[in-house]
Amino acid sequence: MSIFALSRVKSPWILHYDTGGCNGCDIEILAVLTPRYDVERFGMINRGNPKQADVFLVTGPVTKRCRERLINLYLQVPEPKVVVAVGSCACDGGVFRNMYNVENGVDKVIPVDVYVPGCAARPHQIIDGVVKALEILSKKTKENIELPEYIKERFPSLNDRRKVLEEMRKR
Amino acid sequence: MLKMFLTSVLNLFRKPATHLYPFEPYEPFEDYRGRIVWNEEKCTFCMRCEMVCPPGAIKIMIMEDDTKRWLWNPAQCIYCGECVRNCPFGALTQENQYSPPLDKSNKRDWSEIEREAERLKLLWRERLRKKSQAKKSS
Amino acid sequence: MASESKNKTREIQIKEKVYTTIPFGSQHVALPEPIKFIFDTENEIVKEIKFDIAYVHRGIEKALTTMFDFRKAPYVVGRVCGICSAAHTIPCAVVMERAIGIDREIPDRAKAIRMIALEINRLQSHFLINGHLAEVCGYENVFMHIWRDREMIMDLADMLFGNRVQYDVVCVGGVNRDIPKDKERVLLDKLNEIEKSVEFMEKIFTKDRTLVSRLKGLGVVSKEMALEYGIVGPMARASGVKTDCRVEDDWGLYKDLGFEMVTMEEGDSLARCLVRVRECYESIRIIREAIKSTEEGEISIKVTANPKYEAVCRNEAPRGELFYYVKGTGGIMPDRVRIRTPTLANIPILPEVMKDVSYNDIPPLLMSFDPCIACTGR
Amino acid sequence: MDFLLPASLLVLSPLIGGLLEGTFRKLNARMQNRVGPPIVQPFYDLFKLLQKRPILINNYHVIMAYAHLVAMVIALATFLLGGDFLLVIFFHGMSLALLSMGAYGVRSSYSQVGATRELLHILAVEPVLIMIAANLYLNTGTFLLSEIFNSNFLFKSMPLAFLALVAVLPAKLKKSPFDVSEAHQEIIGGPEIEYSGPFYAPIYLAKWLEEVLSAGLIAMFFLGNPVITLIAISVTFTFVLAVDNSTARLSYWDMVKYTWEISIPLVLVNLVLNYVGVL
Repeated sequence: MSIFALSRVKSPWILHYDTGGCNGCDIEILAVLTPRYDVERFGMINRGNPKQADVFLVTGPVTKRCRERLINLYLQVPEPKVVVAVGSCACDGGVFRNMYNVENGVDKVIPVDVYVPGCAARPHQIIDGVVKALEILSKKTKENIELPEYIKERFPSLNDRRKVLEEMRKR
Repeated sequence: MLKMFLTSVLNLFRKPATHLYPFEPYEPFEDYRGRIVWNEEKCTFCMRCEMVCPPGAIKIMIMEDDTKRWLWNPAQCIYCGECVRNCPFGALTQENQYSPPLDKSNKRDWSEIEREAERLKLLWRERLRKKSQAKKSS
Repeated sequence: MASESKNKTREIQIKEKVYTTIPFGSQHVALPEPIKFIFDTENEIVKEIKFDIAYVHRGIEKALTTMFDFRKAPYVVGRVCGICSAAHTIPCAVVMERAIGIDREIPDRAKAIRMIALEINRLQSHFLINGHLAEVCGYENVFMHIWRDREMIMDLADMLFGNRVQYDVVCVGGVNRDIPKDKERVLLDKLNEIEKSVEFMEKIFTKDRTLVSRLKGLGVVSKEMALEYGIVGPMARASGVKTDCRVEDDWGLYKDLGFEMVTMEEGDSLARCLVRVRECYESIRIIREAIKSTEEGEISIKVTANPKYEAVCRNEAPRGELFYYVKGTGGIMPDRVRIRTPTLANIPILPEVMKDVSYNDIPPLLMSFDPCIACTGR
Repeated sequence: MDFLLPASLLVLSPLIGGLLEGTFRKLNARMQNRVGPPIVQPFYDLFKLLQKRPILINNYHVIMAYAHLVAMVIALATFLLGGDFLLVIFFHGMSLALLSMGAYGVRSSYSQVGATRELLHILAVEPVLIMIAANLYLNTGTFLLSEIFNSNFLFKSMPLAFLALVAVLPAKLKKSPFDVSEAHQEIIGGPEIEYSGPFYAPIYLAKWLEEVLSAGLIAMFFLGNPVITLIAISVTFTFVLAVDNSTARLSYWDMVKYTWEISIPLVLVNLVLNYVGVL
């Protein structure tokens, strides 16, 4: 493996967004950074800045108000990127499934690569999930841009989509 | 300030508290609430687990030829163990192993399964009604 | 004409003050939860605050009356908030029992296990927030050390209840999992170690000069203010208001075990922190007493009826008073469920104390309030 | 020969800086009782940043990032090749100023606040460096580093100036208690928040070079025996890291106050003592 391909896997900087879950998984994500689990072994740091992130950890069942913010954050993360849905409610809605203000999971809004089940997801499960996400990340390059369904709906023709991409680049 | 200074300098010579997880195996506690395991032989498809499950992560499909399937969604389960406690025949048990992460290839589309199970259940009820009507008329 | 317009523009210039607007959220490192603040600052001094707490509304109260029967309710409300999950499940179970009319028959052992769950929950929550407070002060090492010790409490919860975050041990009619003798012994052993790390935490928060200089005198809430705004929990106790629902509502055995309230007079961020640290000692003592006072035995009773009365329950969550209201009419689902969370009571005072505070003191001030937005939005 | 060592150090400075940064992170993690990343981690980060899709905000913003790097390289080159010490200070200050100019060029308020704080960093660090330069002139009679490097063990005659340098090192390396311009929990990186991917790489690289420059400044006081020089550098950096791990972040006002109240008087006392002839 060349140094470039290796470095893509070895330095995942994470961005974390809670889309209205119960906080349990968020705290476990924080716990993953602390001495017992210490994911900085893999080069992971919590940058908290979408523009410098590679791995996007999303928790929560996506409430209607968080939806726009989630899409906005997703578009701001530069490729190559992976999205990890952490926790049952981020995967399929969990116990909040079919409540009136939720979207039943992250993959209804943005493309998701890895699902970490568990309520709340254990730190071990999160580490497993991130390791799996890194395998997927090693195959991605900056050319393959995935757009959320929402953007595809709003800009159905290819030309419009190109406009969105240009907008994204300008941003 | 001084205490933390000393602690941090001394920590250089102490063993780190880190558990090197993916390289060192981890064994969860004995009664950790992990995956749900279904024993087909003991199950009578009484649908009690489907009824008590808070998120609706268990679905029982009654196919058109009256064979039954028990489906469980690890990505929606909240691992509360309510189905295990309520199973009258002991067909469900809870392992102490947690679920592995899923990706696009092995994650079920649960909303489709829900819809399908609902449709099959309606058909099943229709069949039951017809059967009982046939019994009555005979 | 010209002079008139000139005057007008001058007037406008005087009226409009130019502030630097700093957004805080809904995604920010200092706070993992989605809450949005907009600070209008001048020279990094906050002048105006707008905030928005409703990013996490999921509609749990509505769902409890339309989607889940009352037996599932404790499992659902545990997911209102992951940090104080046990604090939510207990009053929910109690309020359902009261609505059915069986709350007098709950066995003592079940009450004791509920108390242990709540106190372990409180311990981990207090460790969490104090560690996080150090982190947002830029003191990463203390954060790492406190969270390293917090893992012991998480392990205890993992061992006793089978999960680190969602205990799911409380059900309507009692609890669904007993604590056997050998686990009790491990629990008592671990409590000694936890007590040591609480001592470490107390030493840091009282002795460390940089941390104390950051927190002392920051966001002072006087006793009058606390009473006027009706704030609850450790925040109120840090201002000298004697309020604690553990002794005001009798779902547990707190009165029998001799409960002591921790209060301080200063009312600043440091006092709020220290109240939490000192409550940890009290929690450890209560767990020990609870184990000692009860023997193994009946842990739950059979529930046959549906909720048919109107009932309330108050519980002391790690963040303050948690209030549950249920109105049942004999159906399998209650007619009305209302949850009032502690953070909702504590938020109105935020703009008051945040005014004229430097922006670099905002994250510690906010975290010392211990906001739980998942509770507030539901 | 005189030219070969500084030139090779200059060429190797990204490598040395990366390893230094990696060691910092490892030591930091060990002080926090955890394992931490491998020592080559900064190189992984840099190469990853180069492969990300560029998100351009405006040209000015990006040009300033590269200008920041170039100014830092010039400062380091002047230092290593034995130029004028005042020129080193000038280019070092200029590179920080360029970074904050770039940060002012975007609309993000975190970036703007960070840029203002970055300027305060210059205000805190540069006066002390200039005072040290004056002190050096008093001792060696020149501002030219090539001649200063010939002097043996400067620490003997200016220990207080060295203490002043150690006192401003946290502000220079953006470590706690004076990491106000980065302030990860308040303004999420400050001036560098809007840089992403390949545009963030020059800033990331400049950070390493700044560490090399700081190491050089420390080494300046302990020249003569290479072993003593290395020990001095490592002890000083470990001390700075331990201080980083045992203090909370103070406000930007405190930063300027402490550096001015402690460091500048220290150098002044040293100056006076040198002038009188005690040291």
